[in-house]
Amino acid sequence: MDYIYVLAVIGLAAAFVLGGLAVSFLVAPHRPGRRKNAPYECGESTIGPAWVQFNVGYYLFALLFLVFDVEAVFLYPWALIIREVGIAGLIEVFVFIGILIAGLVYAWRKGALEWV
Amino acid sequence: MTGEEIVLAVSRIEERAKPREKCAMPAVTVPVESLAVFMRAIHDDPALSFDMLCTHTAVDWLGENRFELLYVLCSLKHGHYLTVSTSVPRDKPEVSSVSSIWRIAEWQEREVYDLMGVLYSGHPDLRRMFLEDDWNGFPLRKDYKDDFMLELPE
Amino acid sequence: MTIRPITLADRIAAGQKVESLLSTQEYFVNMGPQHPSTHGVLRLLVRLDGETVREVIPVVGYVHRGIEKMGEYLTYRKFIHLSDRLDYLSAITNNWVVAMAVEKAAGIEINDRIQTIRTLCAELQRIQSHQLWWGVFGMDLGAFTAFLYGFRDREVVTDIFEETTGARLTMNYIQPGGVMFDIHPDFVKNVKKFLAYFKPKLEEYETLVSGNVIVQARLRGVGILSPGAAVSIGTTGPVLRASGVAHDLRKSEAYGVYGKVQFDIPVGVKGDCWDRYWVRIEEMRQSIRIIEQLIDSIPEGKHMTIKPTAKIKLPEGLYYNQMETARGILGALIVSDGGEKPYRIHLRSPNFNNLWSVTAMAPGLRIADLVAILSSIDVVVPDIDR
Amino acid sequence: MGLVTNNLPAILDRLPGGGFCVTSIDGIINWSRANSLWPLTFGTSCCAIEVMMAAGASRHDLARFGAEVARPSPRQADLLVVAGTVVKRLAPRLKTLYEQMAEPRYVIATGSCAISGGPFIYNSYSTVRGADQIIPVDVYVPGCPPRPEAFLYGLLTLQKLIKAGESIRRPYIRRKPVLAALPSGMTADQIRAELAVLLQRDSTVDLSGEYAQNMQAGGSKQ
Repeated sequence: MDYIYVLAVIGLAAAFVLGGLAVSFLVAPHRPGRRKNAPYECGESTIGPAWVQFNVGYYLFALLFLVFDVEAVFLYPWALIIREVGIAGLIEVFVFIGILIAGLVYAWRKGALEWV
Repeated sequence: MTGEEIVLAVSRIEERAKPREKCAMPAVTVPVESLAVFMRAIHDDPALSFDMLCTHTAVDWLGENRFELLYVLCSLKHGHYLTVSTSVPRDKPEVSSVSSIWRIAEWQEREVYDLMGVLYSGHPDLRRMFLEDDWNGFPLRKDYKDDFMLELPE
Repeated sequence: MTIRPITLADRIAAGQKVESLLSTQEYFVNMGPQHPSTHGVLRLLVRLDGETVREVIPVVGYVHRGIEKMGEYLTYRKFIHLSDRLDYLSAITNNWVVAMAVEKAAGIEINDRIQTIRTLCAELQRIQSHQLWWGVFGMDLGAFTAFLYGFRDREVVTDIFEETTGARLTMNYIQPGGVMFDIHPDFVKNVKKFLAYFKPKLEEYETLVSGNVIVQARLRGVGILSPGAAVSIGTTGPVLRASGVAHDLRKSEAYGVYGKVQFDIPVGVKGDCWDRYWVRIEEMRQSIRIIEQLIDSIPEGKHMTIKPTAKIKLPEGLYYNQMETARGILGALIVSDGGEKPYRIHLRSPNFNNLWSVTAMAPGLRIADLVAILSSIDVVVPDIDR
Repeated sequence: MGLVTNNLPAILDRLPGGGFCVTSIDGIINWSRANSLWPLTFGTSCCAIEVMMAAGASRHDLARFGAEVARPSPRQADLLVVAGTVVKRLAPRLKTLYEQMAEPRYVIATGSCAISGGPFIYNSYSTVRGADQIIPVDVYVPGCPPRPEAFLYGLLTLQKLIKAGESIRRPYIRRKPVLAALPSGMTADQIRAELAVLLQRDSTVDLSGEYAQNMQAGGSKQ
């Protein structure tokens, strides 16, 4: 029954975003050009390809961030029903977080976080 | 050391060095071929130890058909100054680079090449400093013609 | 053996070599002419490996107007007007360098009043220039409020200059033979009011930015310039003194009335960004000390010893005069053929040498450190390009 | 212009009272553009300090006119302030920057270097004489460097130009509110005749008039 509020929030958010885009599409002038679409690099033309192999550290950092971001998403529904699940739920969440912390310590020990 | 002592000490190092006339500070003229050796000597000599190249520029004597290259040297240790001047013919302006002795000479020589057209042998990265690479002519020469330049109406 | 000059494209091609499939490839990024942290149109071609700077190639010339060529067509008085536009943050000291070179060459003698006024204005200009540097330094490190603090106090000094010289930025105040106008009647009162106002503000700068742990972390140990490299690259002013070389023309040559005042030269220890920051803050204090000793004893006398319309002719010869501006030693080398206009005039620019110390300091650091280094060198681009 | 603003005027003008709708739409669009001009941080020499920084600081505050957000990238800037000398080497870069700005873009040329080459007109082999040789300029702010108040006045003039001069009927044309607009129907020889009269009158200094009596009577009072 109370899904209406969730839908309302989603609808408002979508309206706000798409509305902004729609106004600018309808009203703003649109004249693409060769030089205008060129990548901006302080007024200069770019040198060499940007599609190069770079250090693997960036990828590992992104991976770790993704893991903890998803973990945070799982905590939200738990926070809603915290009264019903009581202490058992609390311990369960700590186990869940503990496993992820173990993963972080492993990555830290292996040196994934050492910046180049 | 005072000006005269410096000029004397320097002329001992390079016998063909004669003082440059009409100059407010101690100055010495050195022939082109012995410039690099002379500069290395006065840089390493503990009594002189010119460890800083204040500035390097070129003067275009159109009448005498020569470029005069000026090196204003300063010694931070002793606090004295010396201007070394050498001349290169206008049609073949080549001189050996001193960028191995003073690191800043690399860029000041690039500026003089860019604006005056003097070539430096042994220069690690000789290219134009201020103007575009395809600029023809060297603007600071007295006989530089450019129809873009406006003359001040007298 | 013919010497063949190369072009920028050759220089870039040399930098784009790929060792092996596994190695990380380096790529070029333009911190180009229009960049918030280059204080003007200076282009740094940076060769990057991921985030680490491998090499910096400064490309200058985006505001090269050919002032030295124009100098050959202007009389000495007119050239003073152009010397403002070189390093516009220390315009009065630029005028002073050219004016003093002409006076020494032409034998024009200057009375004490003019010397004192010139020294006072030069020190006020140093404070004004360091205030702007401090504000922009904070803005480059991300603290925008420092910019507002710095400019709030800078406006007070600008008002004092505006009363006396008539202009806010490019004053054209010091002419060969004296100063354009006498100082404003309540110049002394305003300067005293400014000193009383600015001293607590300087302590506020310390607590606001210097004490901040993030600023300390970003500056300490970053961009170390050894004394040997500093001298070899010809850096002067706060950059040289921060590397531990106590070379200050105000002490060694004692021009103006610097001989009569007591002040000491702040000298850094390690030559990193923090020392360059600390040296400039300390220089502001020393400038306040100099002004305090001079402000009450401005001697009486004329403010211009020669007629403003007198023709100035320099005897034939080569003259070189240099002076300590807020950014380093500015030198004016004049070759005269006896006429009213210089045969050749060359300006030794402090920023030109200070800029190239970036190539010595930057390799191995990250892009954010490169911005901190560039800001700690306090570069003004028209002074490089002339 | 956008999908709607391209063909809206054609539809509305046929309807009764449609013209009023178009002008009110103009009013809204121009009001929103004029009061939120985001300048691009583009300063080459001395004007950059005076016009961009001093005007942006707290004393001559640009924020009062909605222009204090100085964006570093042209993608997010509306206003290109050419503050300082434009040199031959910078010209193509300036053109690129101008092209890369989002469409309703305005240009203010501050300082005599950007207007006409300023002190570097004569004997300079690399100074471009005026930014308008490279990009179209809307407002010129004279001065060397102009005072921050002068730049603020230039900004207000630009805002007036946007509010008065732009309309979705002529999307890419801005009508400059020329103050001394010539009366319509004036022919060239009328102008020539009037000019001849003015030149003739200015070429003689008439001291016999009341200016002379005033001098003998009271002496120079001022």
